[in-house]
Amino acid sequence: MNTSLKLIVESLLFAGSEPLTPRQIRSLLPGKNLKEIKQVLKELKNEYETMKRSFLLKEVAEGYQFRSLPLYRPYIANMLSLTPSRLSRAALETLSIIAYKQPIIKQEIERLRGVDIAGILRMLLKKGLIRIAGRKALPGRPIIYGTTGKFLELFDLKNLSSLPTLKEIEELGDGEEG
Amino acid sequence: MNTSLKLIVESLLFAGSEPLTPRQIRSLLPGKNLKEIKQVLKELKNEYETMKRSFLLKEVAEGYQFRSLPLYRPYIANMLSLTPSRLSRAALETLSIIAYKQPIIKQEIERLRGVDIAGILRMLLKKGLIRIAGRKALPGRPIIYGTTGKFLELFDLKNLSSLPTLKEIEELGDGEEG
Amino acid sequence: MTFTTKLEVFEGPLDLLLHLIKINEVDISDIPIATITDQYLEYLDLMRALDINVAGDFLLMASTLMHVKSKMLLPKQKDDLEEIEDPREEIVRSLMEYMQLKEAAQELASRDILYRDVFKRGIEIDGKRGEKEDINTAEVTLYELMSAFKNAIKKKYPDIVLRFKAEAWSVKKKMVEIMKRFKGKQNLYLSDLFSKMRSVSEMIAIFLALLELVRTGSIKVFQDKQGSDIRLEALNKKAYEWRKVKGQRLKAKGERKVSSRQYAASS
Repeated sequence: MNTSLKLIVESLLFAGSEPLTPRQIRSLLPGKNLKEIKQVLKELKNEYETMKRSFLLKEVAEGYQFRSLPLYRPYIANMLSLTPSRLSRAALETLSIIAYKQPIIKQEIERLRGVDIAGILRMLLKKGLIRIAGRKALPGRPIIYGTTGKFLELFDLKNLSSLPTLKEIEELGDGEEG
Repeated sequence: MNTSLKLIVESLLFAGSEPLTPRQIRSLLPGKNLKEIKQVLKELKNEYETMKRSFLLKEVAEGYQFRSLPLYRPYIANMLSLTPSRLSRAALETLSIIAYKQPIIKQEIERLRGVDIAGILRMLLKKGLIRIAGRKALPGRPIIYGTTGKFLELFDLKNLSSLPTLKEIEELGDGEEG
Repeated sequence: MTFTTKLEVFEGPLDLLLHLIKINEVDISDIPIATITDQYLEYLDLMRALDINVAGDFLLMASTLMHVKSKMLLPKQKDDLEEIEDPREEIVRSLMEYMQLKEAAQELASRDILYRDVFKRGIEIDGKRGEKEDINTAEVTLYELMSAFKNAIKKKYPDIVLRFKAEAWSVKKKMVEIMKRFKGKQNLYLSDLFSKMRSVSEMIAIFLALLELVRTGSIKVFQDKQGSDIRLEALNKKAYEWRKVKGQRLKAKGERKVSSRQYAASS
């Protein structure tokens, strides 16, 4: 009986991200009283101490939370720092304009997006998603941008001609089916 | 020695929430080889099975991930106040056609289902469950669709070949409805 | 109103066919096509009577069923009896395939689905997660790139309507087109109308146009011999020579029912 309560509480701690207080847990389990819950939390805490895993059930901020042991911090920190970089919506929009309209000059992208994009261009260049593809025979010889092989790789494209056309985008319909 | 590698790997799996492939783990642990990592992953998986906790280490989407047992669903769902976005029957049918017949073009899916599916494809693309996997060498170069890693993750599949085999249909009326 | 609760909603024509086969308790490899076709058409009528929109896919299957039914009535040649393919074969094959995939779908639905049955570790925040608006490059999809482009264009040119046309083919235009093809002749054959490679939606539009023309008495359909091509005869060509079909909503419901019946009766 208590075993099952213990595992229920454990599952909540497992799936939640914030520390859970006994009160919060009780509110999720009608019919259980605070004493029982505090009891199984203590049991759980002891069990994990005995098991000697890479994490423990810790009492923090009035509640309980699974936390990894400090010993493993460097590995975890390394993993978190390597989590893939992110693109902002603005960057993705700029990238899509370059993909669809290349070869294209900065002024033309800015005309389409209506904002200054120097910073975004620099970031996309740095990430290796776009490249300088030459200069246009116009006054001032503006730089022409295009996408890179890494761009194709990121979007799992064989080549640029496999990029779906606007018409195909439309033909996908407008379904908001559940 | 291996105990410590095992616990390092465990700490990574426990601290992250996405499935980690043996390759990803190796890239975080210089000096370790793939075989060792696969070995400790198997050991960990077995250990958690034996320990009978509220969660297990599962093989999904080509990697490993800690997941709660279905038994605890009501409590966790309640805590996260999740209203699971359910896939409609039409969406699920379309998705399974893509899963089993991929790479597949829209016309073929429509032939199999007997109905127009444009809106559904868009929704599945939006949810990241299917992807545009290229174009077919046919007139008009139609777009090919396939499933994603997220599809595998969502449906608790190790990889595409672990999809249950299609049953031979011989007789109708054996209660396949429901 | 109690009626509507009894009316099952079917995902498509194959779903409906399967249901009919099931309630009739017939063998899928030996479908009594006449019975099933009649019930199928009755069901479509019922849907219309209840104001349920009958999608083109259902009508296309209706025409296939009627075609198979007419073929079944054709006397078989004795000498090459072995070689004659059962006209039902194609329907049976698609039904079997459909059943198989339907079952696969059910099996998928019964798995331990993430966020429904099982859960992963809660994500610890500590500012490690980027803004919600940002997209993880590991997960960015081609679809998102496409959508981004569409958004960008839309922002700049809100007037460019990137419309999602539900109906690529206008039934009215097809009616005019069909009538135009009668120019200089009295008869046309059904196979002429479908001779070119066409999309399913266009074929449906042509088919609906045909039904509408029969209904309005502009053409009549004949079948000279069982199993032969359907012959179309223009009765009211003039009307289409000077009048661009205008306004005149295509009325469904009862009237449409009559037209499909006429077609059935004459085939």
